[in-house]
Order: sequence, then C-alpha cells, then structure tokens
Amino acid sequence: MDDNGSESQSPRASKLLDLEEAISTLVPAISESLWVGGMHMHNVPMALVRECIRQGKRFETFYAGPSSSMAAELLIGTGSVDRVIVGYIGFEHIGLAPVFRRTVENGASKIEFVEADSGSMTIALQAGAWGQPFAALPDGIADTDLPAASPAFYKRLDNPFSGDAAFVVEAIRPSIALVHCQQADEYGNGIFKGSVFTDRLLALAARTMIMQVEGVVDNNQILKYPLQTGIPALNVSAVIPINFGCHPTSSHRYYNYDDVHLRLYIEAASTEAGFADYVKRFVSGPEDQEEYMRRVQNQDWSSIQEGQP
Amino acid sequence: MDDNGSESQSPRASKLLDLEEAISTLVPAISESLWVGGMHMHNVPMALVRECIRQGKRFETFYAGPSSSMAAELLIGTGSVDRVIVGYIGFEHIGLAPVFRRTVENGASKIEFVEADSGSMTIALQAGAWGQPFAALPDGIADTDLPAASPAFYKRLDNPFSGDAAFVVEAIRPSIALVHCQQADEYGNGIFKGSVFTDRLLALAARTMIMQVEGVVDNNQILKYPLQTGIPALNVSAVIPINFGCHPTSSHRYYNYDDVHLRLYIEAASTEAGFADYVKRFVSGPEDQEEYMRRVQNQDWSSIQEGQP
Amino acid sequence: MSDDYKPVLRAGSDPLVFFKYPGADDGSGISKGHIMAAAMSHNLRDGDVVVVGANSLLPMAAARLAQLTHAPNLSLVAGASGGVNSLLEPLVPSSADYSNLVAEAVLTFPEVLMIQMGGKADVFFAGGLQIDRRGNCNLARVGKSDRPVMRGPGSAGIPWASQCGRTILYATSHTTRLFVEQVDFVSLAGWPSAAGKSGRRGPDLVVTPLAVMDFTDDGNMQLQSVHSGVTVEDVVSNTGFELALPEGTVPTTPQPTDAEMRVIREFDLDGLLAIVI
Amino acid sequence: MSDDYKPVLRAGSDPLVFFKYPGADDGSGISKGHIMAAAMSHNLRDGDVVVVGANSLLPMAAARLAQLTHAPNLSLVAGASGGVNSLLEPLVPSSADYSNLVAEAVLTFPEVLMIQMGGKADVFFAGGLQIDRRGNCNLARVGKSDRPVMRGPGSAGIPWASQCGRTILYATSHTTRLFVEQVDFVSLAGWPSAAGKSGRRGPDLVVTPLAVMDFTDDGNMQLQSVHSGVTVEDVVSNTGFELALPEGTVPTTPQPTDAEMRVIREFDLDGLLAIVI
Repeated sequence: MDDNGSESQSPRASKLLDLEEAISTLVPAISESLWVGGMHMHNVPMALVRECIRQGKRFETFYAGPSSSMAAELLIGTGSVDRVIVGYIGFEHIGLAPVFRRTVENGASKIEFVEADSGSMTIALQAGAWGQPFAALPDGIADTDLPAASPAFYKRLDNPFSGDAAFVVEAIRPSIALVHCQQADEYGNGIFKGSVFTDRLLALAARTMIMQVEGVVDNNQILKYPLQTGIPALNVSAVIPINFGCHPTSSHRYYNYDDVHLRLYIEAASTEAGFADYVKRFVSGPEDQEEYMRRVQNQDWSSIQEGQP
Repeated sequence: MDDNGSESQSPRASKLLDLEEAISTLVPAISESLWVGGMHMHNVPMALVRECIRQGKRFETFYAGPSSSMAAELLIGTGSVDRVIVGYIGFEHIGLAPVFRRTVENGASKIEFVEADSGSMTIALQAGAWGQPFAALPDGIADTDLPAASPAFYKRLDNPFSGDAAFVVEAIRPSIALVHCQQADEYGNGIFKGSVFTDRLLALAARTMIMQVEGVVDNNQILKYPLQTGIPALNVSAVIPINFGCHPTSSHRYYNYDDVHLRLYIEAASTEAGFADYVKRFVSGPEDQEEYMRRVQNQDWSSIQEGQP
Repeated sequence: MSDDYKPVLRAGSDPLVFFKYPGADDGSGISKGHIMAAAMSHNLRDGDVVVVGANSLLPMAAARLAQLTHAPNLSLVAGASGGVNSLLEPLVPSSADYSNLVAEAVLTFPEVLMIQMGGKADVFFAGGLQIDRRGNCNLARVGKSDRPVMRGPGSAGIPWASQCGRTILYATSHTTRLFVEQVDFVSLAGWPSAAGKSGRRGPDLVVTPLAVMDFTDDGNMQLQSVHSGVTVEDVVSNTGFELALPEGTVPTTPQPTDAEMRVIREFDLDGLLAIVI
Repeated sequence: MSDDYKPVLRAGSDPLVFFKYPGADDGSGISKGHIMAAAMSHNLRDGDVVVVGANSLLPMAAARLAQLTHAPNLSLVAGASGGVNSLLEPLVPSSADYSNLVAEAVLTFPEVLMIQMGGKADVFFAGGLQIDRRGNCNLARVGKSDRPVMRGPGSAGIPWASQCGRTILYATSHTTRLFVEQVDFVSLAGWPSAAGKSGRRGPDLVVTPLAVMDFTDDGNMQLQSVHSGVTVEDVVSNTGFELALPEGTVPTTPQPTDAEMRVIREFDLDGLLAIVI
C-alpha cells in the first residue's frame, strides 16, 4: 500500500517447514475444528496427525469424513477431540475401528459423537468453500434415521421454490486441514499422483491448510504442467517433506497401505492397554519420522501383544 | 437382467456421430433448457449452436452464463429462445453484444430476460449436479438490486442455523448441454488441453450432453493418462469431430478466437439487416462446417456491410 | 507377527507395494465369491452407470465381469478412488486403491457423490451391519444409541442409495445377526412399511454367500435362488425374519460359466474372489 | 475488411494464433495504461490473493507488476481461464485466454468463484457502465428496466465483490456518463447510504485514465491524485457528481519508474498497455 513500486529484492517466501515447527506454529493448542485429507487407508497425512497428538493439540470438532480410519482412531483414542462428526470410521475390508467401537460401546466417553453421513458432510464442505451459509440436501435423507438422530446437524425447512420439505446442513469451514500430496513445490503447489479424493475441495474450504509431501519439485515443473496441479498454493500455509508420511496408510503411486501393520494395530488396539502401548511405541515414543519408520520396519510387536487380554 | 452371463460379441458402442444427425436425433424440436459450454470467446461449441439454429430447434430457457458471447447473440437474434437467464453476455474487451442490446433496448421482444449473475448461476448448476433442490447464496447479494429485479430467481428464507436471512436459487439441470473438448475418444471421454471452465461440472448436471471435438484419440490414450480426462464418458450422448468447431471463438491450444471476424460481426450486427445477412451467410447458408470455414476464410463481408445504415 | 502377509513389489517403474493375501490361489475352482460376483453381474444391464462404495471387491468384480460379457457399455465408478471404468488389473479389496486408477477418468470424491446423489447412477451397491425384511440397512449401530452393543463405521454414502435407479445389497455372511426383523438404525431406507412397492423405492436385490433374494410386490424380502450346495432350510434358518418363499421349487443360482471364470481370472490376478467369503 | 488486424502465428509447437493489435508498439513511452497499471500495483500488498474478472488487461498487468516488484507472494487468479499465477507472457486482453495458462495451476471456473465468493480473495477488481458517488457499480443497464437506453452485459461476478477483502474499481474512460450521481442498477454495492464506512464495506479505490480516487470516512468518492498532465478541473468536470477533494494540493499520481517500465515490458510483449486507453 505504501510501497511506491520500488523493485524489491526479497524473493518469494518458501513454505517449507519441518514437522515439529509447522505444527507448533500453525496449530493452536485448542482449535475449533479439524478435517484430515485422504480417504480410507489412502493418502492420509498420518505424520501430521501423529505430530499434533505428540504436541498435545486439541480439536473441538473433528470431521471424520468422508471416510476416516487411522487418523480417527488415534485422535479419539488419545482424547484429542471433543466432538466427532461421524461419516465413516473403519478400515474397509480389514475391519472395524477398535478404539472408536470401544469408546462408543463403553458409553462413558466424554467425546460427543454426531451421527452423520459422508454425502452430507461433503456437501457441507462444498458450501464452506463457496461461502454458502448452509447447503440443501437431495431427497431421501428424510427416510433414514439420521435427521432424528442428529437434529442439530440436519435441519428441515421448506423449499421456497416447490414448497416441499427439504433438509439442510450448515457449511463446514475447518479451521485446520491436514493434507497429503505426493509432491509439491516449496510454495505449496501440490500434485496428486493418484486420487484427488476430497482434498482439492478441502483446500478451498479450510482456513489453515498444512500439507505434507513425499517429495519437493521445482517450481519450473509446476509451471510446465499447470493442469496437473491438484492444490494451488494460495491457501497452503506450510509444506512439510516427509518420507512415508502416510504410513500405515498409502500414498498413491508411492506405496500401498501397510496391511500387516494395520491388522496388527486392530488386534492390539482391541484392548485399552494394547492401544496405550501402540501410542507409546508409534506415536508419542518416536522422536521423529525416521525413528517411527525404524520401529515400523522392525515390526517388534511383542510388548504390544503382551498388552492383550 | 435376463442375460445369464453368456459372453456377448457386441463391442462397446461408439458415440461418434455427424453434426446433422446428432442434433436432429438428440435435441427435441422444443427443449426445456440449454446451457452452452466455454466462456467468453473461448471453447464455445459454435458448430453445435449453429446446427441447432439451422434445424430450427427452440429452447424454452437459455442460461447465458457464466459468460456467453456469440452463442447468446445467435440464439437471441434468431428467436431460438423464449427466456434468457442473464449472467453475462458480451465480448469482453472487444465490445458489447449488439443483438442482445438491440433486442432489450427496443423493448418489444417476445423474449423474456431474467437479470441474474454468473456466481449464482454457477452455484445453481452445482446444486443441479449434486441433486440438491436449491442452493443458498453467500452474503452480499441482498445489497444489490438483483433480488428485487428477479424475485422468482432469488428467493429469501431464514437460515435455520443462524436465524439470519439468506437468499437461495433453484437448482439448474439443463435438459441440453453443448460442450467443446479439444479431444475425446469415441466413447466420450473428453480432454481439455486448456481451461476447464464450467464444463466438467456441466457434464455432471446436464441431462443430455453433446460434445464436439477437434480430434478423436484412441481409448488407449485415455487409459494411459486418466488424470487428464476432463469429462468422463458416462454422461456424454454424442461425440462430434469438427475442425475449427469453436470458430469464431477459440479452442484452447488449438486456435485463438477470430478477433477480425468478431469485430466485423459486431459492426455488421449493429443493424437488424446486418445481422440477418450474417445469419444467412454464416449460419443458415453454409450446408456444412467446411463451407462455413470457406466463407470465413474468404472474409467477404461486402454484402453484409451493405446492410449497414 | 504373522508370516501370512507378504509385501510383494510389483514389476514396473511405479514404486507400488501390493500384498499377497493369505489363502489366495489362482482362482481355478468356483467359490462363493465367484458365484456372488456372477449373480450380481447378471443383474447389471448394458449401459448402466454403477457406483460402488467402501469395501467393494465383489461389486467391482461384478461390474467388470458384466462389462466384459453382456454389458460392454456399462460404466463403473470405483467409489472413493474416483476411477471410472477401471480395468481392475488387478482387482483389489480397497475401493480407494491406486490400482483402480488404470481407468478412463479420475473423479474427485465430490464428483463421485454428485453422480450418486444427483441421480446419474443406475445401480448402487451397499452393505450393512443389519438388513431387515423391508430392505432397510444399518451401518451405524446395533443396540441402543447411548450404549450400543456394536458401533458400526457410520452411514457413509448409503443414505443416498434412493437417488440411484436400483440398489443391490450384498453381504459376506448370512446370519440371523445380519438379517433381522427390524434394523436398529435406518442408514438406507427400505420399502415403505405399509405401501408396498408403491411410493419410494427400496433395494431391488440382496446377494449373500448363501442365496440371492429380491422383494415381493408388497416390499418383503423373498428368496430368489440358493447357491449350489445350499438348501432353502440353510437360508431360512440363518435369516432372522420370515423370508418370503417363491412358489414352487427354489432355483439354484447359476454357476459362473467357463467363459465367465476365464474373464474373472483376467482381472482377479490374486484370486481374491476365492477367499473373500 | 480492415488490414489493421493481422493474425500472427507464434513460434512453438502449439498451433496458437495470436493477433497483432493495431497501434501496438514496443511500449517504450509511458502511457495512461502504464500509469493506471502502476497505480493499481501500488495498492496491492505482498501476500494478497487477487481475483480478476472479464476484460482485465489492466488488473492482470498490475498484479503481475506487483509480483515482480514489491509483492512476490501475491497470488493472481486470472478470472475465467482459471490460471493461477500466470506468467502473462504475453499479457493478453481476454481473461479466459489460453495464454493465461502458463501458470502454476488451472482452476475450474466454479473453483475461481469459490475463491472469490468464499472469502479467500483479498482483492477483487471490477468495472461497470456506471459508477456512483458511493461506489455502487452497474453492469446491467442504463435507464429503465423495461426499455433501457443501454443494455449492459449483465452483473457477471461483481455482486460478490463484498465477499473479498478490498475492491478496486477501474475504467478505461472517465466521463459524466460513467460517473453518475446514482447508478440505475446496483450490480456491486457501494458504501451504505447513510452509515458511512461503518457496517458493510464498499470499494476502496477507483482508477481511471484521469485520476486515482478513494473514499472519505463518510463513504463518498474522493480524489486522491491526478495523472501527469491532468488537472483537477479535468477530473471534476468529467465526473457527474460532486467529487470530494482532499485538503491542500492534489498530488500527481506517481509515474511508473524506469524499473517498473522494464518489468512491464518483460510481459507486455505486444505493448497493449500503450493502446488500451
């Protein structure tokens, strides 16, 4: 504003940060809400999730959608979230989510779970990206038990065009979004080498977006193929290069989900002690991602298995 | 349903059609609504538009959005539309739309013009694609004259979450969509070599979608780079290969808009006689696209210029 | 740790790691998985747009089988991955897998939902923790809401099945715990309780490891065929409500033909259909 | 036909046809277009997300100039083309041009709207047929609705300017026909009529071939500076309402520096800024 056009020598700022610094500076101790990218056991920015837990960050609302797996398990099991909007939490063909199950089935958790669905949550995220205050839902939800189960999430009004009843959901603008791209440049132009999932939309809806990547590419690469840019830099706050950062979930084209680790996790986490051991070994224990991956590769689950009944 | 799994010999059906056949079989004499792809003077499927006019097709509602230019001019000038929802009709830096201007300024047209805006129209198209009955608008529209000018397009209700007033627009599901892709395979997997504009969304909202392309690629090319597929085949009814099919608008990476032709058009169409001459020469006159392009290249505008005052 | 699961690095330039599943074979014998996939395939029509959700090994195989036999113009949207008309080479268990992207297009997940929720899909596949006589389906919880006996994953995308032309339910087990008189939570709505098949639609077909079921004109689940080696009594005794029976002899679900088995082997490279049940 | 317009085939493998504009030169002299672009550029801040709409030669040039001088972290969303941080090599008149795709990303148009309407943009540029004292802007019509004197193109995306942080209005002419006491149709809302600058925001700046204007604390348009060679009287007499004047001498809009002109020449290869006014 006050600069009268003198040529500046300052170059464009890199957004490359290390994991610890990014989470400690960009994520407040208590955040309003969190949405984690990827779906099922794919492209989930697990290194970012683990670091949030390691640093004791808390999130008032966690959107477990459209399809959450390991991120939801760790956030719920460590008590890092106060309220969970449930679209889907599970491990597809591998199994149900043991911590989520136990927490709800015990009936004594302080965490509030809101019964929702993946379609409505994604429509609400779309509304958030577009600045819409709320979003109307297609027909059909009225025939399910969802509106009665979650009257604060699904609200009914009259369609002013047809006079028919319609359900609406409030727009979602996550205060923190964690996302994984296979590659990005230092400014935050992210590339998906496989599925885009909900993450491109998330980048337009979130208030603060933190991105982990497997590899950093030169900005010239981005300029050469702009149609392959999955997430534009303009809303990205930090880019964090981490190898195998999605483990135990997949990073499309880089590595598949770790089926063995996930099955052993589900077994171990079937008891509270087993889950606590898992957290100590794989979340709070390792001082960094290298140490985490060493522990993963050693596959020494004996102490955790002792935790079983 | 009744087929018990015997291996069929019938191959997958090609959707390649010639221009005349596609329009005559897929577009009814009177259609409920029309949305034409591309934006401004770019990627507009003009060959499809001209063929609709040649065949005397009529459209009860034409969505002139997000930004229409030559397609709107020809459809309005030939009386092919009953009602126009106006987001933007013009030629950017080249000039205002002469037929649209004259039609409205004369005040005697049978065509109804609905004052709208590009943002609301695109949000309404998004709602159509999602199966939402209507879409809430962001704040701000209440401060403009649009809701008062078009009370049937913008309706007001109370946001059931905040209690605040909000404006909503009805979902748009065009019964006919015309779109241009630079390339497609014979099944309708379309590739954009440049901007996507609103056309990928249009493909998910429209009931019948007709696609013109500059070139046809092998399905193997599509399978090799699925991330570059801009429009999936599943909602495409026909693929029509036409060289320079967007002329006088551009086809990104293939050719730019024909600045000369457009400027001469704007000059000519400033009178009713000039526009009628233009239509005779460039729309109803040429029996096919080859003849159209011959006339374009000859650039003989003398008879049209005679039509001027 | 178990030695059953072995990472397998596939050939090629991409650093993809797949897993060899325990018990996987070359799929030469006909298993329940093959019968189920074929039964679903026979209910898909040429030109259908098919959308699958999570955990969709069987529906994906069925759709691909249909494409390669009687329905070359069928379109498959492979759930979360966004892959459209994936070659499924190889067939994998996760719908969100990178393997599903040897395909014609990759949609974002919002776009997949637009197809499903916006009325562009002809067929939707879904499963649940509980399915009842009217075809209601439950992915949320078994038991009361405050302290359920079993917490399910959540309703995911199945509430929107009714926006699609037809719904096919499938299950990898057939027990009285799954097939109940009335679901404890309606995630996907079945046929309306009184009106029968008038009014809103419920699911059209249910495929399990024991049988294929459809719905009567009144909207009650009805046995259509039993798989080879399964008796009507097996099905009835493993169903927690009074299953309607067709008049006369209950037919046997057609076995996959040799031609179908050949086609399946082309894409089920790990023989997963042989072990899925 | 005119010989002024000549198709120019550019070098390179892409079959792109550009046009050489009449009157275009190498832009060595400082013209009104340069002064306006520089004035807009000086009002952009490092880190701003800037969205432009149709017919945005001047705002695109201003944003690129800012990026290459004092605002390296500015992001430019080049309107309908969807190009983000386009290099503008060359600068072209159409916001939807393929040339804008030598860029870092290509957004769909719905995504461009999400940035503008969803509150992610810091600066929005807009123009109109009429602009009034309060900054209201009209793209719809001059005159009555049933039979307007002039039908404009329509309100396009400008009603959503208020969702962006700041709005800069620009015009390629400065006449009493454009600057009117009250617009005939509000496409973009100015400062509220009574409340002044409290409550909702109106535009922040207006840049024309004669002058730069801002708004008083009461929300009335006020002269900020006149361009070189223009008098205050020129501006006042070409403005159709009583323009507020600052106290003391009205400054002259800074001329682009030599460094700025060098930067502009790097991307305005056709010298369009020299002929745009």
